[in-house]
Amino acid sequence: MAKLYFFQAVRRAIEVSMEEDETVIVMGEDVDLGAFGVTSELIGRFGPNRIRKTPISEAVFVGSAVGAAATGLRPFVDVMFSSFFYVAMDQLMNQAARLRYMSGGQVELPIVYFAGTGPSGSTAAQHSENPHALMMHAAGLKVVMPSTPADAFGLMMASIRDPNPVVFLGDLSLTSLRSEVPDEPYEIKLGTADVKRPGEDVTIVAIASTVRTALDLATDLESEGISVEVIDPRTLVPFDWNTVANSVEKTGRLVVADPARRLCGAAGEIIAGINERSWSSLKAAPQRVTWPDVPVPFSPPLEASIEVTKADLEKAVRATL
Amino acid sequence: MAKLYFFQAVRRAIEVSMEEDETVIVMGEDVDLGAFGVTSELIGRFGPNRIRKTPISEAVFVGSAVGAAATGLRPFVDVMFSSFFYVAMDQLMNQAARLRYMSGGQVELPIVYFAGTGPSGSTAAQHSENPHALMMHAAGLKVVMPSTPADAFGLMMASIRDPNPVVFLGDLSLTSLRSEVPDEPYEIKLGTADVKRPGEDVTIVAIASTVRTALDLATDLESEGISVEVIDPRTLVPFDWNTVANSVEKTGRLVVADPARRLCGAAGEIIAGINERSWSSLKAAPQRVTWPDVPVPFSPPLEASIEVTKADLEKAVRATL
Amino acid sequence: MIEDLSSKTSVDESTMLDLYRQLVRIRSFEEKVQELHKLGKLPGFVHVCIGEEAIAVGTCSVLTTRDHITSTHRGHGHMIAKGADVGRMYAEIFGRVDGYCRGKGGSMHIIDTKLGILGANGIVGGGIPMATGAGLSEVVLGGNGVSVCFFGDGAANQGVLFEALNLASIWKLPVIYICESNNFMEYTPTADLTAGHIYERSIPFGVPGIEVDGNDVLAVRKVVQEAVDRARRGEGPTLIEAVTYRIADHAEGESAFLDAYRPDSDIEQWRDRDPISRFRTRLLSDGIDEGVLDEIVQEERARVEAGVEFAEASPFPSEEETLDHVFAVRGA
Amino acid sequence: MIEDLSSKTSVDESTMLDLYRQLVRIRSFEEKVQELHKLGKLPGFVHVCIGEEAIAVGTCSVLTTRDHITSTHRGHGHMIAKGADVGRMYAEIFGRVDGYCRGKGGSMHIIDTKLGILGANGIVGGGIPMATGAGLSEVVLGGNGVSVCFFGDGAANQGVLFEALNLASIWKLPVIYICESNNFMEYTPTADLTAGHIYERSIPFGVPGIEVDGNDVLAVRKVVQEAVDRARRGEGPTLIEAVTYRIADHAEGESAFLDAYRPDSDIEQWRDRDPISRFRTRLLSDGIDEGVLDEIVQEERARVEAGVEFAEASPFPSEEETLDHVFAVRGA
Ligand SMILES: Cc1ncc(C[n+]2csc(CCOP(=O)(O)OP(=O)(O)O)c2C)c(N)n1
Ligand SMILES: Cc1ncc(C[n+]2csc(CCOP(=O)(O)OP(=O)(O)O)c2C)c(N)n1
Ligand SMILES: [Mg+2]
Ligand SMILES: [Mg+2]
Repeated sequence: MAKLYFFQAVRRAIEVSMEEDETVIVMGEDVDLGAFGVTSELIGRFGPNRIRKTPISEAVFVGSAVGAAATGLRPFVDVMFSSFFYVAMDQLMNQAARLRYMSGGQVELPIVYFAGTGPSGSTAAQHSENPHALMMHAAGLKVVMPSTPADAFGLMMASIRDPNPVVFLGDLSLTSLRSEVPDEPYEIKLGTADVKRPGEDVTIVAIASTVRTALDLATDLESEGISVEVIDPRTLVPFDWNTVANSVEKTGRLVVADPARRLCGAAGEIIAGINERSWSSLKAAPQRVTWPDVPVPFSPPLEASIEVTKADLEKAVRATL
Repeated sequence: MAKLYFFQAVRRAIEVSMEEDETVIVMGEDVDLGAFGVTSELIGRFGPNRIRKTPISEAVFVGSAVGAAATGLRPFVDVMFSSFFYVAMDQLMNQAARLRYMSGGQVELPIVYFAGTGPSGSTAAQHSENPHALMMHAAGLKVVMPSTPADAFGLMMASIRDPNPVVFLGDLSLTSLRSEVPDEPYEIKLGTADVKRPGEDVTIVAIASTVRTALDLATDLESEGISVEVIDPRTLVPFDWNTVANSVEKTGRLVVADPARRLCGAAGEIIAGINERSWSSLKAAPQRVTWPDVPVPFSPPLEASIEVTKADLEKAVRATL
Repeated sequence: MIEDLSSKTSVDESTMLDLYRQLVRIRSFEEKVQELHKLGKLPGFVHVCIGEEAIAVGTCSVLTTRDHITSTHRGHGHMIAKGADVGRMYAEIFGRVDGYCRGKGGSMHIIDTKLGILGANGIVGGGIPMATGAGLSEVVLGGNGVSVCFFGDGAANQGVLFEALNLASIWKLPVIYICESNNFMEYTPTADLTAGHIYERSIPFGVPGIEVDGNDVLAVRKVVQEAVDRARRGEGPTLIEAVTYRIADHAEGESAFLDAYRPDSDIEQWRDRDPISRFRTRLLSDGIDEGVLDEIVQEERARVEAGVEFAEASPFPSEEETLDHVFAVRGA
Repeated sequence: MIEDLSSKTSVDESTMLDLYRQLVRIRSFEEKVQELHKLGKLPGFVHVCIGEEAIAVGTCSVLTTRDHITSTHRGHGHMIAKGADVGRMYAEIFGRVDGYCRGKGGSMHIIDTKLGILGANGIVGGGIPMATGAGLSEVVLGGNGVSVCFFGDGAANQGVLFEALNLASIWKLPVIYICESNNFMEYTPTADLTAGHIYERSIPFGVPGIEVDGNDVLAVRKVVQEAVDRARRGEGPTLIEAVTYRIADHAEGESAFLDAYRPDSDIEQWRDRDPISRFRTRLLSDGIDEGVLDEIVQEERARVEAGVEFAEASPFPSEEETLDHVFAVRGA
């Protein structure tokens, strides 16, 4: 078992997938290097026919993946920063997410749209989006957003093998996270949440980088005798409602941490969904901890101020007790 | 007081605004006619300098409005069908919604992005979106979605006068709705909900076309002695939380009707927001009535099956009682 | 002036008759669509290609089912020319379960992957990247197929076309971009809002740009054949502007809410250049018996009638299908 | 071969010295940025324009503050040439409250509407529509200003450029599209993924496409002046490809995680064509005293030092500002 950085784990899953399936190709800007290293050096191994550097033309390469996938390839598309999805949004929302449905189920579209996502140190408003809520609302896109290298590996394996367009968002604040990843290839089924820490008193559903924050907090609160269960949904579409509902039915308390804006975000969705499923178990108002509804500011203290912090999360947990 | 169709009321507001302010211009495809008549015949009156027919190039004309607004114009941009926003999404999300914030408040961007929205009779998956949730999540866009001709007029007046980008969505299922609009120009402040019908037992927050459905249901239920309050938020950003929270604190019961997909939609948001504000008043689990999470199908019975019906709404209301 | 290629083209008689049959099939199909629309039988938007059939037919006559096409909102002709069954097409347009997409797509979204039809498209320009991607598959997988991207003159102002021309050029993709230059984008003459000539727009990318008489089925066939040959030889993409005219309304039923936006004389003038009558005249002057042609017309009209019957007999999909087909199930 | 325009250009001495001063100011600014980045003092991404200064300076030397520009992620030079104060620029890059955007934008988003700077842009190609819209304002309001859109050679493959060329052509917008053709898009030679010549891409739209030596400040000034004159006369847009070379890294600090992706010899070769030394040589050969030039260099270096001091003395914005500036308040 080797320790891998988060994006190294992603890279390894791509490499393994390219070995096992010749139809897997990589497209994107500078993918010989790979903005976050997820495709670096693959070109030496798989050659320029399968590792395709694209011009800066997101709409056409995001859309080409649809045509390519419908005709025999399994494209892994590196969109680089998730903010750039907007440039290709028609191709993602009106085409990739629609073609199978509109065709009455004729086509499979095995595509992974990968991007680094979220603030990564004052990259400002056009390089810091966390657009997963938009993708969740689309209908037709699976959405994956892991929190550990081991999950990233297993989920990327499953994403590449999935017959549908999968938006795989790699939280850039996990870049420096390094932890063990089993040597033998494995996959993690899309739609399975992971209880990162079992607990009895409060359920925290935490997305991507906020999982670590939640785990930290859980450790802190343990000493006070507050037992926190931390659930990482890992995939947002499909969403593992059962695991979350079961937990809330046990704890009666729900806090959702989401590194994204609030209005119509994933946190609100999870709360509304649990309201529907587990209302009678709820002992207190579910809380959400998110960014405020602002673009991501550049200045370091301002950028820091929008983040989901342990203190915010603690306040939310206490509000449920 | 004349009776106007929904889109006639929109048109009148544009006409009045163009008269009162020379910097108001219209841009879009075939705007001499106007897909839904909102700009029809204005070209005869205001000429081709102010009524600008564009090529089919959504990205550039949506984005040009930003540059034009920053330099002295107040563009009214007709995007035609709201599905087409995706084609211009970078310009909307990364530019229009960001420029003011990124500039530290230097610019005002008085732009109205108008589109017809929602299913309008088997127009299928690429002409039937209701993308308001995405716009709500953006931060930097105001979002207006009225339910009556009179509201449409007053809100369009306010939208054109607003110093910010406003996405104004005209629900196409209101096309045949015709009702009284006061003759004298007036505006309705963005961010003010309207209690369309006062009631005591249950609050229905209904968006756009679902307002009529909710009012119908309220009439039906009256005979049973169930008193329903129907609130139309009218603008989704800014959202009039007070009016909704006050109502829920009175009724203790909340149902949200939203003609849009469920996951990360406006309905979930309103429920999460009211949970936060009025938890202790809630006597039952808030319910939402939305489309299922599917693209909009073409076939008439399938298209009908996704809609928010009175029966769905009634079921939800009864679930809260 | 566009060169007269038709006179220079020799094609064997059975192919000639097949081209005629295809033209007539599409025309009959579309006229029936108009009729059905007037009767209020068709849901949603319907755009017919009357007067533009030669482009679909000439193009698809040099393709095999292994080759792919993407199409537009005005796509019936492309589908039929690519081999689609008129009955299943009507069923789709009616929203019935025997339609190509089980009624989920409708007129603007007919898809049949088995025939290489990757889909009509409701987004103007939306299919351009998809066609480009189908070309990419050929290159990566070492296939010999080509991909044909039909788009309108209005779509020629969507940026994605230029991105595609660049990408197809540098990757030498076997894609033929065919602009159906029918003078209009909705209710506006394309030339009013379109700088220069569309067929020249590929030149800076090193992609041949060719103008052809889109109402001459043999001329279209010839230039597309050349482009397909180039593509199959690995020499990359071609842009073809096929000049035609939209005789029909933009969308059926538009006159209910629109005043006339073009002189009737324009329409009449183009009726004189109707691709089907022109081709018929050519066939007759080639010595083909009028009876043979009339029989084709009868057969195709009958086919269309039978198609409508098939469609009307088909049920709507059951409501449960609304929830199907969002995602494919792995291994299913 | 690009024509040598510089020798044909005559400009008065004070303008010449001003051009030199601007060039030196930008270079000094950027070298300082590199230094500050190495010291770990700069948050976020920083892209400098060393070696490309002549394009910004030549262009902005013929503009007034009434004219607008849009810029790119590599925009410091454009801002300075358009009149931005180096102190407020550093403050922005440091994320301080005295920055042009109160620290909210940073290096990739410097904006000053009073100077006609509509903004740098973090989205490659993102500013192209905005510049086009500023041109539209001139036409609609009957102004006499022009709008200049700087973009990179990598951005020349974004579809929105072509949409803009078409729109600006049909509406005769006073927009000058200036491509800083610096050979690279990030770590890839642009030519590897770009078909044909960028400056020719406007030709099909009837928009003049001009290639110019981007390392020759007088040549740039001359062709931009001509384009601006045409624009002010109502004759519409121009595309200019200013050929230069990115001497600097794509982004500061990249060598920490990247191997070399270009031969040092290329960089050396282009250093020999450095726009500032070339212009200095020209000034000296025109008989300008070396001491005058040295004094300019001293002054500009001092300005930069003072700018950094100003910036470092400026506080960060208070946390409450995070919530400000999402929406403008009407009548405020
Ligand atoms: C992105 C987008 N913008 C606008 C429309 C509305 N629309 C439908 S067809 C059409 C005109 C298309 O013109 P052209 O491409 O020439 O095709 P034609 O109808 O002439 O065959 C327009 C503007 C659309 N469907 N998609
Ligand atoms: C839409 C978009 N795609 C990709 C990027 C990432 N990116 C930043 S700079 C750059 C290269 C731009 O090249 P060019 O336009 O030539 O400008 P240069 O850096 O050479 O000045 C890329 C790909 C981006 N910022 N925006
Ligand atoms: Mg057309
Ligand atoms: Mg470059």
